[in-house]
Amino acid sequence: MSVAVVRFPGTLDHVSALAAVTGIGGQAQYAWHADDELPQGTSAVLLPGGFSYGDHLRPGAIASRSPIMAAVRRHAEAGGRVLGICNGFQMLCESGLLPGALIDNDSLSFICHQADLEVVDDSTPWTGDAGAGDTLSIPIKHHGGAWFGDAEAARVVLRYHGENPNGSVERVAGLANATGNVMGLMPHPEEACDPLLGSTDGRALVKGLVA
Amino acid sequence: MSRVVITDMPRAEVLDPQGQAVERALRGLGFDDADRVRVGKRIELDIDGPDPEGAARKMCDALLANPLIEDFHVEVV
Amino acid sequence: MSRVVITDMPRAEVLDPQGQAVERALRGLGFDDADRVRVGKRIELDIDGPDPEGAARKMCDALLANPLIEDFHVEVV
Amino acid sequence: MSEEALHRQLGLTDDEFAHIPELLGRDPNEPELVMFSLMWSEHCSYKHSRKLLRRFPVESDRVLQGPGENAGVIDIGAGWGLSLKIESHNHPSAVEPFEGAATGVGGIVRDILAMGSRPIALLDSLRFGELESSRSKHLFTRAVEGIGHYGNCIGVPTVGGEVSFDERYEDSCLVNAMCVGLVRADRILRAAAEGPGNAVVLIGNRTGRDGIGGASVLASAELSEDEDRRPSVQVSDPFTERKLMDCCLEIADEGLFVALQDLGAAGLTSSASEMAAKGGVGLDIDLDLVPLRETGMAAAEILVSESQERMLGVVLPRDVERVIAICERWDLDATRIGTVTESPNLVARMGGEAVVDLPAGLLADEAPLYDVPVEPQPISAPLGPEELPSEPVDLRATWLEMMGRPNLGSRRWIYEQYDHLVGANTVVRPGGDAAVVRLPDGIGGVAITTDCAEVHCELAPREGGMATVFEAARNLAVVGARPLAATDCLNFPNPEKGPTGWRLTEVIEGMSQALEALEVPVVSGNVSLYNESAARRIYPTPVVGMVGSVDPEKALGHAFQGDGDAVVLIGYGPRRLDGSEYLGARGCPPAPDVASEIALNGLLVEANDSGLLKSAHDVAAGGFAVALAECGMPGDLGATVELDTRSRADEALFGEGSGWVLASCSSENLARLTALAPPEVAVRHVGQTGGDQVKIGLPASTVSASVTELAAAYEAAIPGALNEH
Ligand SMILES: Nc1ncnc2c1ncn2[C@@H]1O[C@H](COP(=O)(O)OP(=O)(O)O)[C@@H](O)[C@H]1O
Ligand SMILES: [Mg+2]
Repeated sequence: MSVAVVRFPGTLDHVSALAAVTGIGGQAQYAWHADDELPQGTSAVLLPGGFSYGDHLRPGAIASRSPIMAAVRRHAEAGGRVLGICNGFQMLCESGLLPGALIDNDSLSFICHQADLEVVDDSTPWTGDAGAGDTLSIPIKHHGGAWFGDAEAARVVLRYHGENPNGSVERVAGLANATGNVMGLMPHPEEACDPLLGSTDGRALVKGLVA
Repeated sequence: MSRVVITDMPRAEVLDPQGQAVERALRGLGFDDADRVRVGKRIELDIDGPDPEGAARKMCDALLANPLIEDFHVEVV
Repeated sequence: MSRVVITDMPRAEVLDPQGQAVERALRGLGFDDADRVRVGKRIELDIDGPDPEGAARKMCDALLANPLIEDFHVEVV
Repeated sequence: MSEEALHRQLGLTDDEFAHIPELLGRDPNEPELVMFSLMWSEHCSYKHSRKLLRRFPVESDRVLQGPGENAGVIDIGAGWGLSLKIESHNHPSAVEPFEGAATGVGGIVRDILAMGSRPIALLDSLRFGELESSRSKHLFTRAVEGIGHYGNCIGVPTVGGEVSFDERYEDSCLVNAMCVGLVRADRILRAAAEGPGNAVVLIGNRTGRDGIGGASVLASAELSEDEDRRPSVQVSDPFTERKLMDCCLEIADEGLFVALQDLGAAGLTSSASEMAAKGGVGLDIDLDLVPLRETGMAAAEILVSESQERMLGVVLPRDVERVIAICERWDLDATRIGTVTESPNLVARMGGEAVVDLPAGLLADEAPLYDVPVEPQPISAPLGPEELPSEPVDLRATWLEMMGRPNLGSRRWIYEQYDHLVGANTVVRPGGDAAVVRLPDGIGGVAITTDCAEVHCELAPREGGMATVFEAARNLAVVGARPLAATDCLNFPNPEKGPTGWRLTEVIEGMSQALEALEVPVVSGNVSLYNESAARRIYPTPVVGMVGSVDPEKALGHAFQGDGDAVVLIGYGPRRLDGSEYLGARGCPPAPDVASEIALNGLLVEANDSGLLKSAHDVAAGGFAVALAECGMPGDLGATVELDTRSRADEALFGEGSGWVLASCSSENLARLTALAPPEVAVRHVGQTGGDQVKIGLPASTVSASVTELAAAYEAAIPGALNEH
């Protein structure tokens, strides 16, 4: 039973993502984009952040067509859990596993700062003990993080609290598929798992992979 | 072998932050007569084979365009 | 009022990392016949006035194109 | 085109040109002449500064690698080394700020990578003209975007830096980038080629006509309008750089590199000749094997192309296949282009013929060295009372105006465009003094800063050099760190003209004295000369990057932590308006005092180790009033302080001195903190934290502003300057 942390060329956050999983007592191992299968014993999949393929064409576009993503799709369709963080979220939208698309921030600038996220839907496995209306403090760091799509039809799990940092429709920060087993978000929970870094609110999301 | 041009523009209902920013910047520079600016992509490539246009369409479907947010157009030059 | 299309491509001698990445990705998806991929920008806008082409060129010089690394082309449609 | 004309066009003097046949025993052919011109350029040979750089202290028992390699390495214990290096990319950034700054980051990262180190942090030190100028606005915004683009995309956090704006940089902006990396002390890689018969492998991007003669020729002459000098611009490719990092570190992990070197200025010419010269061997390279992006490239073009994102490795013949396989796994081109040879010659072949064949050492080590004119210049005197402007009537308005100056206001607009968190190790984030990055395996943390007191260096170069070093050390001390090593980037005008040569010498002397006192060795550095135009000469700008060790659990921030803590002013010496941000580059700022600086830093680190401090922040540009506001704003906490002073009010509020720090501690710890103070340093309890106002009581008046309005001015400083036309 272990979380597969998938690496693509240009993936940046695999080390911190893996550490976040092991930090809450989970097991994790890397998977490689060019492989056709997830590693033996994979119980959940984490698509970490970064600039896979340099964000060329559209962020996540090239990675979402990698061989490993067919295996991720099979895993998701069989009900397995998948968490996409930042670039991983972009891949999930590009591959159609989550609805909508992520376009450039309305500022057209990269933004990096701590953000407050409001829990909108507390019924997925991804927000732990937090209830609807609670806020989580988790950093955001992205250039193309504005979610575009039909927010009414989507299962929105997290919304930016206060000012909209990037122009996302309905301030969407993260959402799940209808069955709740696939979750994507632009903020970086793996960087909010250690009190030394200022917040441990990210653990709830990481726990969704091992619960 | 043919040179193929694929244009890929944000769909009308999609926010186009880049287009908006360019429009604002142009106005700021005194180009008050610029309006409805959209910024998209232009991809040029050589395609070898009997049906370059068909091949290009397949590439768009497989990778180059995201139909949720972009309209694409293929032209063989 | 005219609709003007500006195309802005990386200059031939300049590295085009995006084109390079797209080319590799297309090959990876089995499109072996794609070659010499370049990715640039396409800007569409309305220009009001007697000389839309001239105005567009001015906009390119002032803002839209970076002549050090890009070649641009203006067309009134 | 005559040969004569060619060598001059290439930037060689007649004397230098005449010296080549003496060394070579024959006339150089054309590609060789091009190679000499680049390798003997200021940028590659340091011909006007090399002698002066010998002054820097470079030794300590912690130095694993001093100056002379791609980066320096310092022992940080537990079997690990920390690599560091700073470098300028000033001229390319002036031509195309986005790509120039981005490729500057790429270049410094490859220097760290060449040591076999994993890059863990980036910093940027920037200087531009005033933001009223639209050109400076453009250069600044695009350079910041370029730095962010590159650093963000390669996943190395940009954790700090500095920026200031002054008319002196209007024509010659400065873009310096620093990188810090981590390497196992027994796995440090070096550039010296070894082992005749070993293979030379080129890894990374294909070679095009990028920046031919660019960085080196361009960076060695004053920037003119001369279009011909403009190289074809290098476009940054951070995606390839990230693959290069992952791939080279994987190869290094398997122990497959005999030597490694990045391709920077002068491309293959400099990397090959330096690798050969350092190893006392030769390299035989077949240019037909170099993967090209363009057709019809001449031998000289291939040899000097500055295409980015390339590394040159030496590997054992039996490992070549394995190395290439690892590169393929990373979608990177890797090609065996040559062989290490016994002879000391660098040989380049094309079409089977040797088009270049000359001793590598002539290129790498035999450039002529020059002395710079060092005619001593008078140093300005401190301003007398009659030379100062009259005191402002409304001190509060002046304070708020100062808070909103681009030189003093918040840098948030910059660092929020940089991913300063990637890697999940940034313990002290940008916005205060030094950044603190946690190291892996529980081996501690590193504090990193860049600093420069350029106005001080202009007014009194020796003291300015000292002040620069001490400011860097103090920025480490306020986060609780002990300094370990320094790297420096000497940005100066033309050393052959005016007082620059003397200033360069004096600045280096001052820096060296301070470094010696701190026992901090310089392990790497870079020099950028000729930063002047017909109209303007930059200030002497010797940017110092310094690293220190700190327990990340104890790292201190600059922000006040709660109500009712004691506010303490710690330091020595006067604070004056001379050379301050308030007054400008006039007069003579107070000189640092070596013993007091050491005592101050010692006190801060000791007090923090003993858990006595809640926050600390150095009093730098803008003086006491600006520093106090900076401590209050992050936690939205006011303070009430009294300054018992005989100075005029504006001097007490905005005067700048050398060693002053604003700290806070619980009232219970105040007595212990005071008792720790050595005789050289005063510890003054000046007030308490709390409330929503920052109130400064002076003998004759009280100045007060709310944290909210101070923050509004502070946060609007850069965005405001950029938006107004
Ligand atoms: N160009 C920059 N890039 C990144 N961070 C910066 C830059 N300029 C300033 N900073 C950060 O902003 C903070 C304040 O900068 P500065 O006022 O220059 O500090 P100091 O007075 O300590 O030298 C520091 O954390 C610094 O690292
Ligand atoms: Mg400071």
